[in-house]
Parts: sequence; C-alpha cells; structure tokens
Amino acid sequence: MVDRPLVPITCTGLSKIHDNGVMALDPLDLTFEGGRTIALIGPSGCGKSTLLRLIAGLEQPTAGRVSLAGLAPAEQAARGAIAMAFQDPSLLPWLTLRRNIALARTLARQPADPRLVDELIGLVGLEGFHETRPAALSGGMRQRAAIARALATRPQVLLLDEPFGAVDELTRRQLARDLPPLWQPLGTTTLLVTHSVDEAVLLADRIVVLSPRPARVVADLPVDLPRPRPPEMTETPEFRRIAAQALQALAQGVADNPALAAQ
Amino acid sequence: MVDRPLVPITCTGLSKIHDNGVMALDPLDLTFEGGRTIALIGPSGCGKSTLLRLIAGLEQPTAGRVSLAGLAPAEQAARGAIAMAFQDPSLLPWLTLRRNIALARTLARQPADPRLVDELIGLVGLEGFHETRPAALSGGMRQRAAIARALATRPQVLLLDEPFGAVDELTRRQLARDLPPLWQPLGTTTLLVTHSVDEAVLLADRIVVLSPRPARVVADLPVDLPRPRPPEMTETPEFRRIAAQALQALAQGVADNPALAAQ
Amino acid sequence: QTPVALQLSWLHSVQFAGSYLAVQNGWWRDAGLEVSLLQGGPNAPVEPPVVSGTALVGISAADYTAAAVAQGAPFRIIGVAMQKNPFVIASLPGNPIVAPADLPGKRIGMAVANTPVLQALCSLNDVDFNAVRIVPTQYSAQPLLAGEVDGLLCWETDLPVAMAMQGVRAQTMLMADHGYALHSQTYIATDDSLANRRSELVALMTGEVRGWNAYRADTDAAAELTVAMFPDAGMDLPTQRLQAERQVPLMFSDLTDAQGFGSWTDEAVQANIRTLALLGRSVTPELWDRSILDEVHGR
Amino acid sequence: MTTLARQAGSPFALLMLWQLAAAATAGRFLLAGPVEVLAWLSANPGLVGRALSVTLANAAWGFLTGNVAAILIAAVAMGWPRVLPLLTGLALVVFCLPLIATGPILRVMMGPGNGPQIVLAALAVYYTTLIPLLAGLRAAPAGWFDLVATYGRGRLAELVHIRARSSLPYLLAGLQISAPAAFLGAMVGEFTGAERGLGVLTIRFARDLNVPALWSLAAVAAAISIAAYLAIGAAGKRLQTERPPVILAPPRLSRGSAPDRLGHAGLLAVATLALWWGGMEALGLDPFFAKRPPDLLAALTVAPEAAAMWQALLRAAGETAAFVLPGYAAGLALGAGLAMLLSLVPALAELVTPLAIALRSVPIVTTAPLVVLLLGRGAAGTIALVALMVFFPTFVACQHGLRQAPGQVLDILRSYGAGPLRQMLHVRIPAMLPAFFASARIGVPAAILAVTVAEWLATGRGLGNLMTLSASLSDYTMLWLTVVLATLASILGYAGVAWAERRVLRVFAPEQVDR
Ligand SMILES: Nc1ncnc2c1ncn2[C@@H]1O[C@H](COP(=O)(O)OP(=O)(O)OP(=O)(O)O)[C@@H](O)[C@H]1O
Ligand SMILES: Nc1ncnc2c1ncn2[C@@H]1O[C@H](COP(=O)(O)OP(=O)(O)OP(=O)(O)O)[C@@H](O)[C@H]1O
Ligand SMILES: Cc1ncc(C[n+]2csc(CCO)c2C)c(N)n1
Ligand SMILES: [Mg+2]
Ligand SMILES: [Mg+2]
Repeated sequence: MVDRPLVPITCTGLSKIHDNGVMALDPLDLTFEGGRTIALIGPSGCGKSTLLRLIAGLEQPTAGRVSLAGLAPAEQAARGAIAMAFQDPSLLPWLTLRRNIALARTLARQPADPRLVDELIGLVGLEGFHETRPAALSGGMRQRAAIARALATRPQVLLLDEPFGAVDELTRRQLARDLPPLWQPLGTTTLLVTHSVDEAVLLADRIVVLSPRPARVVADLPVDLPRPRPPEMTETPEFRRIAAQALQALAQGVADNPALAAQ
Repeated sequence: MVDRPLVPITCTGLSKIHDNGVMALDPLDLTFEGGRTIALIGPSGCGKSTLLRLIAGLEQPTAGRVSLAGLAPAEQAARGAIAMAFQDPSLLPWLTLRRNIALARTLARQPADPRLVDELIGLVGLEGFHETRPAALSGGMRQRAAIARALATRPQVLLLDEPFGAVDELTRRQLARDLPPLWQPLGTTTLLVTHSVDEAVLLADRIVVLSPRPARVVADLPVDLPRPRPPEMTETPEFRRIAAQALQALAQGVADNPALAAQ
Repeated sequence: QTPVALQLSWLHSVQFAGSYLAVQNGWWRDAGLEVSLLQGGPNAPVEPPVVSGTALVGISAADYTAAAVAQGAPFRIIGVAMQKNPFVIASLPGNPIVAPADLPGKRIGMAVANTPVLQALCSLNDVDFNAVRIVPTQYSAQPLLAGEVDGLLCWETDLPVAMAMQGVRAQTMLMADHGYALHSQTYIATDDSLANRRSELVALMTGEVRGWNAYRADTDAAAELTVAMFPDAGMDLPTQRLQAERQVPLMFSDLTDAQGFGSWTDEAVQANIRTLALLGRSVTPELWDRSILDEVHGR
Repeated sequence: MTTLARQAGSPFALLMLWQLAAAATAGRFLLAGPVEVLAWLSANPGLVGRALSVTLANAAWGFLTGNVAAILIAAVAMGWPRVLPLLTGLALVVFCLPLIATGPILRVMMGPGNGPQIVLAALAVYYTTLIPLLAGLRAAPAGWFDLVATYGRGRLAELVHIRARSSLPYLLAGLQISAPAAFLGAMVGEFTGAERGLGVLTIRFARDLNVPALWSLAAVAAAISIAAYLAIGAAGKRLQTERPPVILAPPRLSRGSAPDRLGHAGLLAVATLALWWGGMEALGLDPFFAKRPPDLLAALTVAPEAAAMWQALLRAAGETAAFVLPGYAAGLALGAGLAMLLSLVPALAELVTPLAIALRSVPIVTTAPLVVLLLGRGAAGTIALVALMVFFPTFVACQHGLRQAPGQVLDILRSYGAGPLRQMLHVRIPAMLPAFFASARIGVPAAILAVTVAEWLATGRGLGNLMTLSASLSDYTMLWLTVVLATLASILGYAGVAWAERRVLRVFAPEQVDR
C-alpha cells in the first residue's frame, strides 16, 4: 500500500476569473510535495475553495495549469486518485450514511469494502447511524460523514475544505488525532483548508498563508514539530510560536491589502 | 428602541423524539434570562440545533413546553420577535445578497430599511457584493450573509447556530468584536450555539455546557468578564480559567456517557 | 326577422349548396327568417342541437334518426334530400367490386360505426357477412390506394370524387342499387317544433326547396357559390363541381320532378322500414311527417 | 465547423430525413416532403395564414386560461392542503372527459363560435401543468421553509417567497408540455363543428387526398409548437441561473392513512356526482345527450338490457386494458429513455426534440396512416399510437427533472472522475424521480384517452370503438357509461401510480410525500 507513487501538485501561473468578473486567483505558483500534508489558511473569500476546485479538476483555470504528478486533474480524477471533502457536506440525500460512504469506492472503481466503511463510520463517531439518511443527521454529523467518504477510497490526493468547520472543539481534537494516521502512512498528498490556525499547526507539515482575494502567498511556514502531535502539544512554546507566525502572516496579508484595510 | 420588554426563554420538561425514534432531547429544564447572551456548547449531535429549533417554534416538542416571555414560540414568531441564523446558511439562491437580507424584514412585516441592510453588509465584510447571488459567494461569505439577515429585523430573540463555523479565525474575531454591539443595546436575548469555547467565553454572559445526546446540562458557567472584550482578552488568566472550565465540562459530559465512553 | 338555425351534417361543401343558394338569393330573408347554417364535423353530431332547440332543423339520415328516436328523441323526418342512399363500395379498377357477390374475402375499409350498413347489404343480397374483413379506416381513401383494403364503404360524392381528382377512376357500387333503401340527408325536427313553430319550419323548408331547385338548374353555379362563400374552408372548385354533378342522381328523380324536392312515397317509407329492420331498428311510418312539405308545395 | 453551421446542421439533417421518407413513400398518399410542403404553402399563403390565425388565437387563449387555472388550483392547494386530494381528483376527472362526449355539450352550450375550441385547448393543458407544478411547489429544501417559519409566517408567505420561485423549473416543464397540447387541443376542438381553422382544413384535406396540403398544415402546427416550446425554454433558461440545490428534507412519518385515502375517494365521488348532476341541471342540458348519474345507474340495474350493457362494457374494457397498459409503459419508457439519452448525448437534442414536439402537435389523423403502415393495425400499431401520445409529457418532465440534479453532488462525482453515465445513474435519475412520477400521473389519463382514439382509428375494438359507436347511434347512455368507466380506470391507475410514488419518493424525495 505504501509503495504507491507520491503525487506532488504543481500550480503554474494559475489564475481564475469567475464568470461575473470576480478574480478569485491571481497568477499563483505553488508546489505541494507528494505525500505531505499542507494546510492552507487565508481570509474568508480569498480563493481557497477555488484553488481546491481547480486542483480537483472541477473548474477550468482562466490561465495557467495544475499538474498532479504530471497528469491533468481530470486524468487523476478518472484514475480515482483524488478525494475531496467540500466545505458543505454534499451527501446524496437519498442514500443512507453507509451507502453514501460506500458510493465513493464505487465511483472510484474500487471494490466494495464494507469493513473499511464500518471502520470509518466508527472513527468519525457515527456508530449507530449506518442506516440514517443525511436529513436526519446533525450538521456536524454530516460533515464527519463527508470526511469518512473522502477517506473511503484511500486517495493519493486528499483535498479537505474546512472539514471540521461544524464540529465541536472536543470532537475536532479527537478527529485531528484519529484521522491523519489513516492517510499519512499511505503517502497521500493532503491539502487542508482550515480556519483554525491551531488545527493547521497540529496537522500539517507546512502552512501556506494566503492573502485576501486575489490570493497570493503571504507566508510559507514549515512545521517541524515531531509526530504524533497530541492535543496537549498546542500549549508548547514551539507550537505557539508557529501559530503566532501564521496568525501574524494572516493579519499582515489583510493589512497589506489596501482595499480591505480601508474598510 | 432599548425600552422593548426583555424576552426570557423558559424550557420546561422539554423533550424531543424524532420520527425515526432518535431521542434528541431528554426532559430538559432551562431558563435563559431576557436580554443576555448565553452560549450553548456541547458535542456534535447532542441536540443543540434541535433545542434552537424548538425555541424558534420550527418543531413541536414531544413533551414539555417552551415559553418566550409567557408566549408560545409560534406567537412570538408571528410578532416578528425571533430571528435565527441556521447552521447551514439557507440563503435563497435566486435573490441577491441585498435582497436576501431585506427579505427578513419583509417576512417579519417590518418596513424596508435599505440603510440598515447596507450597514449590515458592511459590518459582515461583504461590501461590494450587494448584488451578488449566493452561488457566487464563498462559504464563509454566505455564512456572514446569514448572520446579517438574522440581525436585519433587530429581533428580541436571536438564535445563532454556529454562525462562525465557516469563517476564518481573523474574520471571526472581527465579527465577534463588531456584531454584539448591534444586539446587546437592544436587550436582545441571544442564544449562541458554538463549537469554539473561546468564542463562547468572548461573547456570552453565561455558558451552558451540554452532554452528548440526549442533551443534559453538564455545567452552567457565568462569564463575569467586563465588556467590551477585545480579542487580546483571550490571553488573560481569568478568560483562560473559564475556557478551561468549559472545556473540562465538555470532556466530563462525554466521559460520563457510558455509551460514548465505551467507543 | 326570426333567427333560426339549420344544423348541417358535415363540413361546408356542395352537399349543402341548396341552402347556400337560399341564403344568397334572400329566399329566407324574404320569408322573415334569419337562418344560420351550423357546420357539422366528425365530432359534431346533428341530433343534440336539434333536441336542445339550438337548431330548428337538422340534416340527419333515416338510420341516425331512428336510433335517436329509439333513445327517446322526439324527431320527425320532414323532408328527404337524398332519395337514394349515397353509400357505395368504392374499389380500384384492377380489383373491382361491382356486385355484393364480390364482397366475400375482400377487405373493406370503413368507419366501424357503419358495420351494420354492410351487414344489412349482405343480408339483402344473401352474402356471407362473416367472409368480409372489416378494416377500420377513417378520413381518407389512402388505405385503398395503398392496397391496405380492397374496398371502401363511403359516400359516392366523397372519397370517389377525391380519387377522381387525383386521377384515379374508382369503381363504385351504389348500395341503393342493391336493395339498400335508406333515406339520407333527411330533414328532422322535433314534435314540439312541429306543433309550435310550423310557420318557421315551412319558411325554412320553402327556402331549401327553392335553393335545391336552383341548384339543379345549374350545378356549376352552385359549386362556384359554395367555394366563394367559404373561402377559408379549403375547397377547390373542380372537386366541388364534380361532387355537385354526382349528387344530382341521388337527390332528384321522377318523383321529385312530379312532387317537388324533398318528397317521398309511401312505398319508399315501407322500403326504409324494411332496411331499418335489418339494421335492428323498428320504426313506424309515423316517423315521416309530410305536413310541412305539403304546405311548402301548397298541397 | 462553425457554430452557425453546427446549429444549422441538425434542422437540415431533419429536413433531409423528412424528404427521404417522403421519397420512399411517394405515390402512396402518405407523406409529403418539405419541398412539396414549401411549394404548397407558398401557393396558398392566404388560406393557411387565415386558418392559422384562428387556430393560433384559440390555442393561445386556451393555453393562457388553462395554465392560469392550473396555477390558481395549485396555489389554492398549497395554501389549503386539505383540499389538495379533492382538487387534484376533480382535475383528473375533468381531464378524463373525451372530446366525443364534451364536444356536443360544449357546442350546444357555446354555439358556433370559438368557445369550444378554446375550452378544449384549455382542458388539454391545465392538467399537464398542474401536476408538475404541484411537484415543483414542494421541491425545496426544508431550510427555506424554516426561514419563513422563524418569522412566524405561514403557507401564504411560503408560497410567495419560496415556492413560487423554486417551482419554476417544474412550471416550465408544464408549460412546455402545454405548448403543443394547446395547439392540438384547439385543432381537434374544431372537429366539433367549427367554421374555420387548421383542424377544419385537416379533415378537408385528408378527405381530398391532398397530401401536400395535409402535411403543410402538420408542418405549420409543428413549427408553431416547436417555436413556443423553444421560447418557453429560452425564457426559463434566463430565469434559471443558479444550480439546483441539494434538497434535504427530514423523513416524515406518513400522515395519510388508508382510511384517510378512502375518505378522500368518497369525498371525490360525492363532489364529482354533485358537479356532474348539478352542472347539467344548472345549464339545463337536455337529458337526451347529457346523461345524469341516475340515468346511468338505471341503465345498469333496472333496465331490461342491463345485462347486455354490462357485458358490452366489460368486454370493451378488457380489450382496451390489453393495449393501454403496454402502451402506457412503453410511453413512459420512451419518454424517460429519450430524456436520458439526450442528457448523455446533448447533440442529439436538436434532432430529437423537434421530432418529439411534432409528434405531439400534429393531429393523429395525419400521422396515423404512417404508424399503421409501419406497424399495422394490430397490437403493435395500437400500442405505438398510445405510446406516441403518452411519451411527450414524460420526455419533457424528465428532461427538466434530470436537470434538477444538485450541482454540489455532481461535483462530488466529478471529483471521482465519474462521467456523464455514472452521474446519470447515481444522481440525475434519482433527482429526476419527482418529475418522472409527475409525468407518470399525467400519463394515466393521457394513455386512456389515447387508447380510445387509437382504437377508433385503427382497431375498431375496445372502449374507444364503443364510444364512437354509441355516439353515432345516439346511445348517449352507453357513451357516458364508457366515459365513467374510463374515468374510473384513470382514477384507479392514478391511485396506483401515487401508491408507487409514495414508496419511492419517501426515500428519494421525502419533501414530495404527504404534505
Ligand atoms: N461560482 C462563482 N462565481 C463567481 N464568483 C465566485 C464563484 N465562486 C466563488 N466566487 C468568488 O470567488 C472568491 C473566492 O471564493 P472561494 O470560495 O474560493 O473563497 P474561500 O477562500 O474558499 O472562502 P471561504 O473561506 O469563505 O470559504 C469570492 O470572492 C467569491 O465571491
Ligand atoms: N429530522 C430529524 N429526524 C431524525 N433525527 C434527527 C433529525 N434532526 C436531528 N436528528 C438527530 O437528533 C440528534 C441531535 O441533532 P442536532 O441537529 O440537534 O444536533 P446538534 O447538537 O445541533 O449537532 P451539531 O453540533 O453536529 O450540529 C442527532 O443525533 C440527529 O441524528
Ligand atoms: C361525406 C359525408 N360523410 C359523413 C357525413 C356525416 N353524416 C352523414 S349523416 C349524419 C347524421 C348524423 O348525425 C352525419 C353526421 C356527411 N354528411 N357527409
Ligand atoms: Mg471556501
Ligand atoms: Mg447543529
């Protein structure tokens, strides 16, 4: 399993102007090393989701290109190499939790694996809700279901868009502890968009801080903390130093933006 | 404006069993003082949204009752006294941002107030997106729009269900600073469901910590910090003490629950 | 001017040219009637408007009238436009049907509602009806031309004329020549009208008689008038001319020459009663009421 | 290829196919090609123009009144849900009335003018708009209604602020189904004795063997219907900018129970009888052709020939059932299948859609000879005729339904590299189900009306034949009995579809169930 090739992600001169003229990304050059976890943080509306959508091949860039180990996003998607958990859970309303998660494997043309599905359901704390449909789940439960779905295909590229936004602090910590072991040994390249600086430091090997729209890289911080990183680590000075750096870069990015600073 | 009567909220023997048999609330007795801000924290799926929906009159309790200053939820709702920001923004896709917010006033049978709408749009940092439809907003932008909508009717009872879940840390702090002045002087009774303990301490006069499903009150913590509470206050020992208490209560609630603890 | 309506049994065409001539020449207006001619159509039966009084007179046929009377309609036949029944079996010259004896083994296209007609013809001529194959067809001669059927049960003045205009000289076997005696294009009115609106009936029928006499005098002119009066009906003059011509032997005879348009004999009534019996209808001679025509012709 | 050439390509191919088909059947008085049609039209512009203006005006009025009626009924039903079963039940009953029974009544009531044609056009469309609209009015996420409820507002505000807008895709489907139906309704309405119009000319030219003229009328009717269909579609596209939402609606325990439904059925029966009997009395319609309930009851019980009546009715019903069921199923399959095909291969749309609209807007008397030629007068031909008349609502509704697939969920599929086929299988078809079932509800009475027409045209058996036979024999008792029987069959079939719908949509679209 571990001997799959790593999939690095290269964005070259990537820019996206939406139909309505909003420029979500300015030419952006970024490389994400294969097999690493990279956190993306940036102010709301700066273009993080747009970047992930471009990498997943869901949108076409206005200019520039994305390459996943030399292949176009659509090609990697067709290989079933990508999985994405959207900001908004997007479960299929008519499928039960179990089938929603199992569907990912079908779509990625992977053999069914009920054991894995059950295991994932347990890991995200949804034991007992296997046969429940999304409408009868709480907001946080839906989000956890979406994470489980994204993990069900053991993807080579994992795109997580604020996966813990609707989850309480305690569950969040628990997930931050339990889930990375699922993908890190597999050499999965993980991009994690998050609003929580602590979460970024806790989970990532590297933090990319983006400026307000159109996103530019304000800071690119390596996170050299040892693993595993238990929740208590958040209180260590080294951890807090990196977190403070990230937060400051975030603030800096906002301050540098004349339009927003004026507000 | 300030001389509106305060609306305290009383829940008596409140319980809710969903159609599928899931018991979301066990008999729960709770009183929320009029004009105060009370934060509700509890693990994902414990019944927080359900409680808010019962208070808003969106669902009927299986047993017990909710009283808002002596009136049933539906009666207060009909007076336009309630506003709720849902966990999921529920903006109407065919309306522009401005009209989505203005719609709240129409629904509450209040006269149109374009000045207020514009002011709210500015306060939640959506300047320049007045005529944008929700599909062209980012996740965090939509959530901020939903908050603005909830504030547009200057409600007497404000129910906020994780209003900042999709908003980055910086914007979040800014909102936590800018928004409460909008409702606190009005004597609005505010219930704030949040996943962030810091946010709870920063915004609330009181924190109610709930156990896993079915929700019981694990801790009921007064927050006696002075106002205004600038973001820097999060680093003071008094603040951290309360936050730690809340977090511990949250953990306690989970540990007390045999079913979950076994997992 | 008294407004009355005459319910026609089909779309406008020279089939009703006598009425158009009456309008054109003001023969009804002069008699104090303002007649509206109500067009018929495939879903516009004649009997309901006459029963309800919407139309004072309708143009029906003895079999239709007998059926309606059996259902309780208080109808009388007060005039007979077609002395000879217009039904024919039309066939192609290469595979002709010239006599009822040719029918067995043939596929005959017709509106299924007309099955009793063919049945009656067969029993009148000792032909095995069960050996004839009935194919439901509706509006056109196309199934015959396409070889889907060997014969069509239709009006002498209708589909054969259309075929002729397309250059196909169809063979027609007039059923009236093989014992099928049934008055068609009969004028019907209710007992109530006969009792209470006699003068209007007389005036109406007077106009009809004058119109049809004029028609007989010059069928081409009648055809031209028909086409001119209904420019939106999609008629073409040569077709109407040919139809007008072919209609004459069905409508006019020695009897009408002697007694006037619309008349009938007691023998004809007896023959009709016999044919109707074959169609499963039992009627009495009282169905026919001569009193209006007698007044019209001053008898 | 330039886009212009591509856009011109499909219509051109269609015309070529048409011309080829005409050439292949030349000399058989079946089909005229576009060249002959164009020649005839240019030789007779005045005649066609005048007829068209009459029929088009009637169709437009019928379209307008029928659809306004549908919208009003739907609005009332939303505001006052307890009357919904009664309203839809009555709407169904009225839709079941065949031309052969309504024609004479309308003509006697309304006289020689345009009234009956307009009414028949309106009757042809109100139901096909009502049913999808009702589905559309429910097709919204529960969260939107929660918003309205937090402000203490009720059904009216829901209707005004949410449902009116969120139902648009379904209303649009209804209107697109209506466009050819209104035109055809107006044309067929002319068979009841109208003086002018394309329908009158159609009968004339069919009898005259004037094939170029006949197909010119068909081409005009089809062209107008296609234009209306496309115009509605284009207007809809401008309104429909956003991606369809994910509709999350909490599962509900079924509220309607079996006794409830029996109660509704009883109420419907009482209301129908009251309207029928009362209406005929109020309008003073002559009992000779306007039969009242007691007349029919007597004919089936105390009358000496009651046993024969029963026998004739049941035999005809049996013959009809043998065709209507396969025809209905084939029509649904054809409509849904075609909609899916076009969703997978959109390039085919320009070829298939005009043809589909044409089949629905050209009177069956024009096309029947072609069907008979290809499939004969037996089971195949009849089933095909029924399927042809049923498939269009399904085709249109399913096309709209397939477009209701939530964009966010499709994104998930695309992130796994799932192509159109798997998107269809996993998302579009489930999202289409409410629209599909709406069209299946429409299809029931449509199939029964269609089979009576097909039987009268092609087989000479079954209820359709019994209807025409009774009409020509002035046996209005039998005619009304067949109408009642066909209506009962429609109601039963409709209830069956509704039963299946409840089971399926409880899972796939709970917002549609038991409101
Ligand atoms: N489909 C679209 N059409 C037009 N503009 C869009 C569209 N999607 C996003 N935008 C705009 O692009 C910008 C970036 O959006 P994006 O969703 O990438 O932000 P984000 O960084 O993910 O924000 P958040 O943290 O709030 O989710 C925003 O200004 C948004 O308004
Ligand atoms: N409509 C429903 N039908 C059935 N069960 C439901 C329904 N809505 C919620 N539940 C169940 O009720 C419980 C409480 O849900 P609720 O949405 O109140 O949780 P919550 O505390 O808001 O969680 P979160 O923080 O994840 O949003 C959950 O177990 C959920 O599965
Ligand atoms: C060519 C031709 N075909 C049919 C009829 C119709 N028709 C003949 S008699 C009658 C009376 C019935 O109510 C009807 C309707 C016609 N007049 N001319
Ligand atoms: Mg985003
Ligand atoms: Mg919740």
